[in-house]
Amino acid sequence: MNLIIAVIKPFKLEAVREALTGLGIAGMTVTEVQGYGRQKGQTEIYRGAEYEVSFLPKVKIEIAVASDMADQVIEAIATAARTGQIGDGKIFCLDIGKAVRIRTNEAGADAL
Amino acid sequence: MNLIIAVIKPFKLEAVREALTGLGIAGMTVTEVQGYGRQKGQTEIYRGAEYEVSFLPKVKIEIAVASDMADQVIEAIATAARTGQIGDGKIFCLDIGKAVRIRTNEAGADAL
Amino acid sequence: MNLIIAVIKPFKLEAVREALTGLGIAGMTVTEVQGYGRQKGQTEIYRGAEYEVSFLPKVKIEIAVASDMADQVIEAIATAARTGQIGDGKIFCLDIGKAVRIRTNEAGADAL
Amino acid sequence: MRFKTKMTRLTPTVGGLRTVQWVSIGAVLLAIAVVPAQAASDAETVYVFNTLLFLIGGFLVMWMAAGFAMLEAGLVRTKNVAEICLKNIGLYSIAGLMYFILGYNLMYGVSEGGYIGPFDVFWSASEMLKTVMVDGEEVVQAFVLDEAGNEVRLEPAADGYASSSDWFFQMVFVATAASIVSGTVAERVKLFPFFIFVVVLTGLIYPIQGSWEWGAGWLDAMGFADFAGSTLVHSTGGWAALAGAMLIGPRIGKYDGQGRVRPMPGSSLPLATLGTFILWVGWFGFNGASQLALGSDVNAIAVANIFANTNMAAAAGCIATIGMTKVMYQKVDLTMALNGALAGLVSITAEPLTPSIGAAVLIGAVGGVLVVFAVPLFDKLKIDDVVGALSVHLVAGIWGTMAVPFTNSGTSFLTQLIGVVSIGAFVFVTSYVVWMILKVSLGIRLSGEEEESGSDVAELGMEAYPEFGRGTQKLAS
Amino acid sequence: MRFKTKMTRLTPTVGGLRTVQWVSIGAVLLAIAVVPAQAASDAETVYVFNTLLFLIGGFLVMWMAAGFAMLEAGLVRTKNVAEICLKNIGLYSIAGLMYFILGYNLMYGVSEGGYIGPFDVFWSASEMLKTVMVDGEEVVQAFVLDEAGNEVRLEPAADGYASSSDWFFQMVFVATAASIVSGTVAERVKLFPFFIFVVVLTGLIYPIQGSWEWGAGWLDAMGFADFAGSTLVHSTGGWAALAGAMLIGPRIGKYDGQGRVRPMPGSSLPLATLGTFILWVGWFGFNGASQLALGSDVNAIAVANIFANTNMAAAAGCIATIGMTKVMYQKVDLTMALNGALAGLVSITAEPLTPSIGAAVLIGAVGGVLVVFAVPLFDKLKIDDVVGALSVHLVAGIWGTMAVPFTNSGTSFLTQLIGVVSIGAFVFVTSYVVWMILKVSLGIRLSGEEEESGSDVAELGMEAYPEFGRGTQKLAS
Amino acid sequence: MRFKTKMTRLTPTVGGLRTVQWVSIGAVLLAIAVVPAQAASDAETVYVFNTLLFLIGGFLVMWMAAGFAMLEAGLVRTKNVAEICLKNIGLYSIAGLMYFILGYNLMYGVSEGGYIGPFDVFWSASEMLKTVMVDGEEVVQAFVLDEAGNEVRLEPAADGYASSSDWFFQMVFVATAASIVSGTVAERVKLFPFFIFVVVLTGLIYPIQGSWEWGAGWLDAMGFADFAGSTLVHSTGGWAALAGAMLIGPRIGKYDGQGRVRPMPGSSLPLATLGTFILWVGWFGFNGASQLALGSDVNAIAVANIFANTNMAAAAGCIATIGMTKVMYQKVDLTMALNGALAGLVSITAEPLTPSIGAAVLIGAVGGVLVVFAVPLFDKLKIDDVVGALSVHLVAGIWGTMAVPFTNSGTSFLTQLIGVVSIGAFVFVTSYVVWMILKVSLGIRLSGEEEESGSDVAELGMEAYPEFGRGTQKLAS
Ligand SMILES: Nc1ncnc2c1ncn2[C@@H]1O[C@H](COP(=O)(O)OP(=O)(O)O)[C@@H](O)[C@H]1O
Ligand SMILES: Nc1ncnc2c1ncn2[C@@H]1O[C@H](COP(=O)(O)OP(=O)(O)O)[C@@H](O)[C@H]1O
Ligand SMILES: Nc1ncnc2c1ncn2[C@@H]1O[C@H](COP(=O)(O)OP(=O)(O)O)[C@@H](O)[C@H]1O
Repeated sequence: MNLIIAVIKPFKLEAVREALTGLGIAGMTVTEVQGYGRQKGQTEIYRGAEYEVSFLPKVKIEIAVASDMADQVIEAIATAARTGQIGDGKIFCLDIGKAVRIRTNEAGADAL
Repeated sequence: MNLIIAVIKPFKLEAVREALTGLGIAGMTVTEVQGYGRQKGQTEIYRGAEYEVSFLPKVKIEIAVASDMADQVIEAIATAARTGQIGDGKIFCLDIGKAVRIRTNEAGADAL
Repeated sequence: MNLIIAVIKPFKLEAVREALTGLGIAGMTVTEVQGYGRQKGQTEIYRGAEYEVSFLPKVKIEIAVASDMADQVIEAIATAARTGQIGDGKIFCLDIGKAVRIRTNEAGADAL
Repeated sequence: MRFKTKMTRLTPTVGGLRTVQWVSIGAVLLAIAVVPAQAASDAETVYVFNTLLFLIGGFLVMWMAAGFAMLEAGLVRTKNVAEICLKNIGLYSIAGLMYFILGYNLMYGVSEGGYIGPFDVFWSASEMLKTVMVDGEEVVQAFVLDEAGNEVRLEPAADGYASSSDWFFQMVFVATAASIVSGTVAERVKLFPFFIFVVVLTGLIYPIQGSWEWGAGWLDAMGFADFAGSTLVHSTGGWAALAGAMLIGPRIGKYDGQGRVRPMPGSSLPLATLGTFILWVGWFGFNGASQLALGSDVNAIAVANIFANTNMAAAAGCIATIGMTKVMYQKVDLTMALNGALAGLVSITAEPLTPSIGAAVLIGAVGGVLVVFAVPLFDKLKIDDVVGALSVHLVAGIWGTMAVPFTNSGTSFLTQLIGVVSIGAFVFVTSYVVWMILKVSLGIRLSGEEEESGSDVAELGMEAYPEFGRGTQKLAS
Repeated sequence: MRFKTKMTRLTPTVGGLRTVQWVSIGAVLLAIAVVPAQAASDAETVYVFNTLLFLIGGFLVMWMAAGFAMLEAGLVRTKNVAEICLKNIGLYSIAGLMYFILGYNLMYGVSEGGYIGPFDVFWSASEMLKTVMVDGEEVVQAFVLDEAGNEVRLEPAADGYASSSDWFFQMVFVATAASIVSGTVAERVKLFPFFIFVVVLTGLIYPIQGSWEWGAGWLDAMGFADFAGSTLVHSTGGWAALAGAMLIGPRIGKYDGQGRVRPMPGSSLPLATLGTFILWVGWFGFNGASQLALGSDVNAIAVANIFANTNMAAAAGCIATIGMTKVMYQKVDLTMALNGALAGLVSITAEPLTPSIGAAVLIGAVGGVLVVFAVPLFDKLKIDDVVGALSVHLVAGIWGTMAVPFTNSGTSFLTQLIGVVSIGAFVFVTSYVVWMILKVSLGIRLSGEEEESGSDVAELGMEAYPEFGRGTQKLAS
Repeated sequence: MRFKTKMTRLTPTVGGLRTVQWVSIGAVLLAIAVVPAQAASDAETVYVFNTLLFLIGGFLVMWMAAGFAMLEAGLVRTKNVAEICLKNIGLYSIAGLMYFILGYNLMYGVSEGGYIGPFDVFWSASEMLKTVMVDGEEVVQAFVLDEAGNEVRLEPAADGYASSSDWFFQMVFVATAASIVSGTVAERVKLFPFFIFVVVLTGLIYPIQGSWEWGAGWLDAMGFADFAGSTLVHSTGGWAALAGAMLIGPRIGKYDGQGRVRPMPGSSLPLATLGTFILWVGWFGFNGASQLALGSDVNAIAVANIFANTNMAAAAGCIATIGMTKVMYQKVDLTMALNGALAGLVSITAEPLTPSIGAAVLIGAVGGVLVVFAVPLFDKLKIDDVVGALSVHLVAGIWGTMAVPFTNSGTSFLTQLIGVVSIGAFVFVTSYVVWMILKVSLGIRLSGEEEESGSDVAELGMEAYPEFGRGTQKLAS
């Protein structure tokens, strides 16, 4: 199993969710995060003092998938989240040693 | 060492924390997240237009534990967080390569 | 590649960001979290009833780095985030199987 | 009651201050009557002043509805904020409609010394504005019906104020009583059963007990004094809330197995602070316009004294609470300080005219101190009062009413006690019965699941702050 | 119009209630004239009362600017909250300046029965305060210019009120109309083009149409009745907003490919609730002081009746909407309830004096019901109205104006229709032209990217709630 | 000062506008005296009007306390919001208590032309209400003590207004001065030392300097003019705040090693906007009721002119700031626009009566422009003023006071300067001493750790928005 972590632009969340549902992915967990990267934050002004806002709002999606689905999922996320503009985000894929569904105690791929 | 990631119902946080303290787990990190899964979100209405709220509030707990504790911890979380109702959440277990306690620079299991 | 997860005191975020920029780290993702650990939360009072606030505000930083950079990065974070007081936080290092830059579809170390 | 002058003379009760002799002035009619031989135009001026006092007081008290809404929105948890907003604007609306349909006639139609007024539906103004020809010109004049049922031209001297201004002013008071209830039973009560309770409270319970005193019923005849409603409005709301809280039970998780209190901090303390300030400013109308007359030096002085006393009782209540919580907990509890200011206001409401400023300060300070002890006490009794309305309105309301004889020698502790007890018993029992009927019929409490997901989603299908974090939309931007 | 008494007699229209005969009183001058033989001092008292009514009404209506700001801040998304705050305080300021520079003279300088007033710049008060010697003592007296241009001592009897008080009161009305526009085109309109539109609206469009009725122009001559501005203020704002909304288009993502509506819930429902309460309390000034006179029994009664009717129409609008949404959606929509209360207020604004309370309840309730249907209707037409201002101010404004003849028999449906249509056409067309010119010149809409990141960052370079989560600073400490 | 008529005649100073001749009217007593031969009842009417003006003005200024609370709550960071709310409600309460205990007597008991008043404790109303027998009926009448100490019946003509109404009105002004201080030293000052400073400020410093002008002391004798308190209230608050800010130092991290400013954006701009609107509406009471009399055509005109001027100065300040920030930063700074409106209000406060509207616009606009430059200037001086109170109240207060001679020819720049400097010096030095004593005794600043975790947790043990994210409870459900 893999844990796929994707950091995307917030307004792409819905498109990504739809793409994943299309692949039969039934679940995911979403976190509001702040991203720092090549995309420069805006300059804000507060009471006559300018300052750089270096962090930009992003959304992080975590999806546990069976390993054979991983590439497909990464592909689908990348396609749905892409605007081609700087700041589109990243996808990371990690290994999961064990997964459990709390409700039923099912483990492994059945838990997803 | 393992990183145990659990997504649970928010109101179960306190029960899980107590269960873990019972096991001698001294630390954890909690994030407010939105979950999408089998549990359907509610239909909300806003000014005459209905819409599906597909994401539900969940809490994500991350706990780094020595590998020999992992199963015990997973078990404890699952038990404490279970309501038997749909949407109880998931537990994932990942490998940690290295851990450091910032204050002391202790590494490995001592860092936890 | 590694995913470095650091939980630090919120007001150390800027120092850590600067330290990492100094190492040439171009990106990171930051999440506001609540931490539970040795550092005791404060006692709060609400309408005559005292209660323990066991969770304290922390910031979680996630940085994907090429494996050869990992130790350097961990070192830099630990140094920048250290106050020597209890509650300084932890750093965990995980393996990343695959990384993708959404904008360009670059994979691996190029994606970072 | 509000329509006759209390003919009592006070002896100063607070030593050390430069004291003055006060006399409680409750009414306009006599005050007008005694002004020596005024020309018609002067009576008209007084008439306009009195009307204006009601209108200014009325919009200030109406504004208190916003204060209750903000106070309660700030003190409930996020998941119940939208519903408490709806409850507050809804109950204010219902209170007005019920007072129009039934309440006012029931309250002010009671016979002197009586127990219950007539069930006449639909209040209407007593004046008619008509166009008549005067010296060949069309002129608008006001007419009223005389006792024989004939239309006669309104003589302002004989009347006092525009009837609608009085109605408006009395109406906004009813809503205050209902607002108190919503704060106590918040976060778990079902919306429509709550609204039904408000219908009964504002259409029947409030007007009936109100008629006993302000309607010149039996309590007034007995000499009971409650200038602006420590008992008639605030305790009444409190008793109705208490009955509800007892029947509905505490919120899930509020008291744990070992009887410990688990605090459930409110969503927004600045909103709660704003609500308190709104209530404070509205209270100048609440107490000040309860003088019911403005158009003479005596009444102007009285209203001015009431303003000063009202303010200082609140200030003293606030400071007393700040000091008490600092001493007791080493920290100052903002929510208690807010409740303390309100308790000061409730305390002075039974008699804001006769106390010297120094006495007002003492009365308000005691009110503030009482709150600090009452809040944990109700928790000990496992009566879960979300916003502290019982401590503020019921406890301080009783205190304020019982404190009247300290500064108003025309009153007695016994009569005050009779008033407090009889109104308390009536309101508590009737409210209990109504809540009970609602409980066994429609049910008054949300299901556990609904309560846990929050009344906003359960009852309104919406959230008070629907955006996640800093504004990521659940649906694409 | 506001300066002459309507000499019409009404027949009661709402059966079942104890009805009274009402006559609409629009004015002070005649009312003063008819009081039999008053001494100078009495006229001065009346003068002071009238001035005071304008000042109290004026600050209450000014306060409505805060209400619009909070309502709109609560109903836009977080990323646009700071900018809507700026827009609201800015437009209120601009409205005052433009009304001073051009508007008031244009509106009240029109010739009787005329179509357009003079373009005289800079209004100024008509009274001069001067120090003169009387019996060897310096005394301040008020002077005015007589028709020959000579300074003569002010005779309060002949004047009615301080000219600045009237100016102040009329000025705050202009801002209301402009506030309505900002709510509809929120979240996507560019800041400075919007401000330019406000300049034209408040300096030209509003005063010209206003002169037709309140300036005693042709609509007034025809017998059109709009007591406090259902059409002149609220629909006018609505038409200007409609033109803007049509030209600017809906927000990105509001309507999807299949024409479905994607709700974009506002950032804070307690703020929206607060805004509604502020508007409600301000409305007592809006309608009450539109009586324009206070200093007699007849006027005091009229103002009091207006207060009562205004409140009850709002209450009925609110309850009607609560009931309707519960029936239609099984859940109660708080934002609709707020809009319903406001619709009740707008509905009664065209005629808050002649209805009995029962009639006011019905008029307000219909207004509330209309909102429940109008909101989805505008969505069906893909007119994206962020805060529901079209449903509340335009739709209920038309309803209220058309409902006048039900209770004021001196008016006719036809004349009311002529007024509604002519003002609607004028305001819509001129607004459309102005918006169009702005669109092709400066552009009126933020770029897609700016809209997506939010107008706060795009226009102000700041955020309404700049802290992430519970207060971690983006910059250290 | 406020008790005698300024007998000065003004020459119009703003060309291009239709100017009128104005005379500053500061007082009621003389104004009443000069009305030719009035009947007793008329004097009573005037008495009621004057009292009513104080009461309306008083509750409006009281409401400003809520405005300061919301403005400051919006401009501090989340972790300090609850404490700033507590400070604001606490200081308002303290101000009232101290003014009752000491302040009023100290301020208005000063001998004519004097420097310091008597330290008489406990103010009390001068009228006594008593029941007497008139023609066999009990009647309430008002009595006062004559010079020989005998009780005589109150003659309204000889008095002017109910003493409590004046007391109430003066009292709410004191709180304003104290509110200013809390905004500047926010986020780092310790709670109880701050409260102790407020005690001294409101009980001693404010009343002593106030006595010099409004108490008819030496500055008044010299001809200094400050109608409603640009210097006496606003600059006084500003100087006290400046002394505090200098001694307490900037917040941790506000200025970095290289002297750069690190912005610390406030928690909620809509709350700050609300606060500004509240202050704006309250200011009508602040300036309008400072006319101190209403019951004549002259006074009614004066109050009306003040309302109009007050509004337009604020509008101009706001628009000027919007324009300036757009030009200087390409973006419009909402917090500056809010400060700009307030600066316009402060600027016009020294003389809201004599300017024409055009002049008021200019005075307010200059105030707004000053703020845009003053805010970064204080930052350059490393004086950390969290909410901009120094720029708004001190800088614009000085400007407003110095601008009086432009429109009020009875004043001179030199005298104005003497007033500004002497009050400034007195307040700054005494405040500095008090802050210093507090610093070396109790300490005035939170520890670094407390400041970093926030004053809410440090001082109150609670959080303003205690829920994490969208409302997950820290404790179960
Ligand atoms: N090394 C990294 N580790 C973790 N997250 C990263 C890293 N680099 C970038 N990110 C995340 O990805 C987002 C987008 O990255 P950025 O460099 O701005 O543009 P792009 O996606 O076009 O490369 C950042 O805002 C940040 O949240
Ligand atoms: N594949 C997944 N990857 C990551 N998180 C998931 C996944 N599936 C579910 N979740 C998380 O678990 C929560 C509960 O899942 P759900 O399918 O609703 O019910 P259950 O836990 O009973 O299976 C979801 O709200 C989501 O946060
Ligand atoms: N086992 C753990 N797993 C995950 N996060 C942890 C763990 N232990 C501690 N943390 C995180 O690190 C933070 C600091 O830990 P704490 O024990 O308080 O102090 P220290 O860092 O000095 O050891 C905690 O608030 C929590 O967020």
